[in-house]
Amino acid sequence: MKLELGYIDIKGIRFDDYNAIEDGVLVVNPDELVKPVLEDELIKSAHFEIAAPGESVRITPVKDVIEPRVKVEGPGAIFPGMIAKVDTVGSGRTHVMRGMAVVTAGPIVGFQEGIIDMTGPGADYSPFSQLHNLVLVMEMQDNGATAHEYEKAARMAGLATAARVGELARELVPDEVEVFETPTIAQSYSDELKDLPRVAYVMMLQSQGLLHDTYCYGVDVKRTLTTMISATEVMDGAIVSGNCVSACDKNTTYHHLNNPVIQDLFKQHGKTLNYVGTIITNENVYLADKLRSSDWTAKLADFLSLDAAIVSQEGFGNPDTDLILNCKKLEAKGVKTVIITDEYAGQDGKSQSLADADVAADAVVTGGNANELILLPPMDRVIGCLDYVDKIAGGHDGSLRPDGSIEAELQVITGSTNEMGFNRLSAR
Amino acid sequence: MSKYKLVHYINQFYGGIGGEEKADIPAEKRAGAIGPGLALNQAFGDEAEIVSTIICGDSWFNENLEEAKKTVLEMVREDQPDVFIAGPAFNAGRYGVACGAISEAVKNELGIPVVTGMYIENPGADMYREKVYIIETKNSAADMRKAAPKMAKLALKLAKGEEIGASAEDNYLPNGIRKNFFEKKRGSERAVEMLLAKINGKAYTTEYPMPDFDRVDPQPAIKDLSKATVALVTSGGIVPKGNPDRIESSSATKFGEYDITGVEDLTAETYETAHGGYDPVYANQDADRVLPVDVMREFEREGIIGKLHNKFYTTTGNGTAVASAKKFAEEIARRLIADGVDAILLTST
Amino acid sequence: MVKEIERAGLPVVHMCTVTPISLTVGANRIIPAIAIPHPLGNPELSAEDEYKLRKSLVAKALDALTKEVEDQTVFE
Amino acid sequence: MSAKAYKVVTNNPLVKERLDESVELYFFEEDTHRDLLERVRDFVHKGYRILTHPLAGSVKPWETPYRSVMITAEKEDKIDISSLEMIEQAIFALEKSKARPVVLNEKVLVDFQLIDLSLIQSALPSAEAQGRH
Repeated sequence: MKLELGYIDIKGIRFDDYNAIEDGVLVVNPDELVKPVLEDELIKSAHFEIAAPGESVRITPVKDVIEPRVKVEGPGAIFPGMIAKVDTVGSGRTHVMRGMAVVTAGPIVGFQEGIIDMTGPGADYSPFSQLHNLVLVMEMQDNGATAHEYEKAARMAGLATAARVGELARELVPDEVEVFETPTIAQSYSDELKDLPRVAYVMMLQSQGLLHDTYCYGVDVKRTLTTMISATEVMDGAIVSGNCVSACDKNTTYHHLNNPVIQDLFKQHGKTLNYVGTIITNENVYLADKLRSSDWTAKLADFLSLDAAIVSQEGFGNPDTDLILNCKKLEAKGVKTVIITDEYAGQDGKSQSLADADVAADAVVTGGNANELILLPPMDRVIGCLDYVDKIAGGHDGSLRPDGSIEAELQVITGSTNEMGFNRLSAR
Repeated sequence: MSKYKLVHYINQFYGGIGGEEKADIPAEKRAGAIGPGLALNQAFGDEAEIVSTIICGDSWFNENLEEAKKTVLEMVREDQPDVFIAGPAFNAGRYGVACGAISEAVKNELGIPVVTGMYIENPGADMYREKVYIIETKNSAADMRKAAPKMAKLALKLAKGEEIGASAEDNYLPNGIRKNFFEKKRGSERAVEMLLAKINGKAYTTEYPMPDFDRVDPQPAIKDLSKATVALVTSGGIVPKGNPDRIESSSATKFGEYDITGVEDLTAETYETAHGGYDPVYANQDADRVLPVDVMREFEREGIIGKLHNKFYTTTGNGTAVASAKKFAEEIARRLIADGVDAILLTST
Repeated sequence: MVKEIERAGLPVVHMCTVTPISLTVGANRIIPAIAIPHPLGNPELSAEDEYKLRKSLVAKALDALTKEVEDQTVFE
Repeated sequence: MSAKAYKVVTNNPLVKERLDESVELYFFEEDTHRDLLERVRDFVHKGYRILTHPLAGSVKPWETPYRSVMITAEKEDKIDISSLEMIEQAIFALEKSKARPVVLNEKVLVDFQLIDLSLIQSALPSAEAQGRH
């Protein structure tokens, strides 16, 4: 599959009474953009705010981060199966509004995490601190609907808003164009590729229940067997996050759209390695599911005649078991494997980092210790609400100090210890 | 601004006194920097200097450990340095152990920050890496040119009271404390590079080494059991009733050592378990179910074993949580050997 | 713990209910025990039979200490 | 209807409320999270196998007071090693951080109950589809 990504660089966002992209600045009419969001009867109130890099702004509690994209050529539309009809995406041309994101914020559950600071020490840890953020703050009706329904309403509102914003880039001339082409099995044995080591990416997706699920073409991933997807489909929004907890190491929709492992494997494709495919596998609660899914990972690796693989994780706890199972079974097939994870080594860094371990996991990349403490100074403006900061994971007694500063573990910061290797943060 | 003051510890060889034949010379102190200290001084620039150098024979240090530590500590105390620096010892085993031991003593007893340096396979590295900062060097003195700036950099940070970075940043051997830092490249790029190295059979370093799965060779069998002293050790948490040492049920900070002289049988009235890792009902009814003192006494009377050691040792670690038990085990083993025990019967739940 | 004591120079016989864990922690002489909460006993037996059971297990363990082993060995 | 091959050990009142009719429960209302895991461990020591992982995937174990774990209905003669390792790892993980929500008001508690319910519910279709092994 061949996909062209045309990047439209966004250097700022402002409100006005019309919608456009002017000289790299996104202009939006917030009243107009919020209307369709409010059509969902579960959403009591919603409004937009803007946060730019370097501003003294704290966004919390963050649910999802989404990059606006629009499909300009080729079948399907962005976020198929979720807000567009099911149709195979991943070919043709897609425009990307680079440098910005739609951030959804607002409480879904009472202990929700997720802080993005636009300046100060916290800004070093979230990749979203460097983006121009259009924040959609939502408050849910108190009408007895379940948290699951709220999560879905918030998820859909975010995706639909990002798609609407993305439409503004449809007719623009990109600042840069990049082409990605995934090989078929036959093409992976072409003269240029056949002598290079065959490498696949194994992407683990959180699939644990209605508030921490991932969707692929609209299907709940916990109901799937391990399967394959074209990396370009992922770039077109085939995979979206339905996860509203675990701020530091959940993969937001933005992470999926900009999957760094996919990007870095493409950079080496045809040079030092042969990136033959992408395998997606789930992280279920039921142990037999874990065994089956990891068996399937190894089987697909076999089908692809892999020499090597990179496995990325999402979350901590029982997914450590999936990670180790995948690694062990791949290595047992002779597939040289590198895994990407993060650590929970305690605030003092002395505890064992993972909940599972095996000698086969001899090549590990870490996104850092999520338990390490950080002091976040007060910000001039808070988008969302601080009510929840004292309750978020990684906060503790007295987290929120009278002056508005927060002492907490890194796990409160959205995307801080990402397990796709999105960040430079590491630990030793 | 005045310079930070350092005291440097080196062995007889690097002190220019002589090789193995001079390894028994006692510690002596000289003013200023000598040998490797000159390279360190150069790396310090204007910020710090070595005010005195302690030269000590490796054999003398290791064979007179307590006296040697006392002597050297006194020499260091006189100069009140901002930082104490030892070695680097490269791959010299006894020198490495001495550097580790004296650095630990200076740190703990004088409260002065310390830096040493050695090769990762130096026996001193495993013994002291979790106790003091050990700069990783190559296995020969040819690495001094590269090692000196690394040791100097960390020493200066310690002198200034600056925060020490992760092991990979400040070049010390991993000390069991995970610490965050920012790499130059993002994780995915590091993963691809690591994968290519692994594919091509090149060296790479995992960012998170899995817990230790190493093995140890079996000790030879006991030739004559009827002459052997056998000790009981348990990870099942058996303690005298009331848990006099208050051993924690999990994540314990200590182990128990209890005298069983004259004890023939463990009963519900006298012993119990402090272990939090299993249902304690059965062990509390009869602790012999975990620590078989009753049958061991019978074997002792029958002459099957020479003697049941008069102390037993107990810990409360879970079967799979081995890391925490390591330090306890080293100390328990030291005491058992000192008491002339020949073999161990270790029970786990 | 087994490993560290053996490393220090003393032969150790490990009586352990879950032998795979004993193998993982590096024991070289291993005697399978009865159950986790009562490795050297069985509360369902009479006191006398339970004592006999324990005695036979410990005898097996002591015997293992007199056997040379090359590698990790489970004495069934 | 034949008896099910699994049971759920829980301290979550919402699980009791929602699943009591359809699933066999061991409900321990007074248990802390740790008590509950230790109870599961004791089941494992007796020869029961764990069917769902005792750690959650997103909610960190030290944050929530609730946990539900599915185990086999029948015990076996031998101890299942992977169950044992998992439960010990889970108990160990519980102690890694003390960072937990300070304000455990009704709303937060109910949400934690909900997450735990959601986790165990996500395993039910798999458990139902699976035979007795």
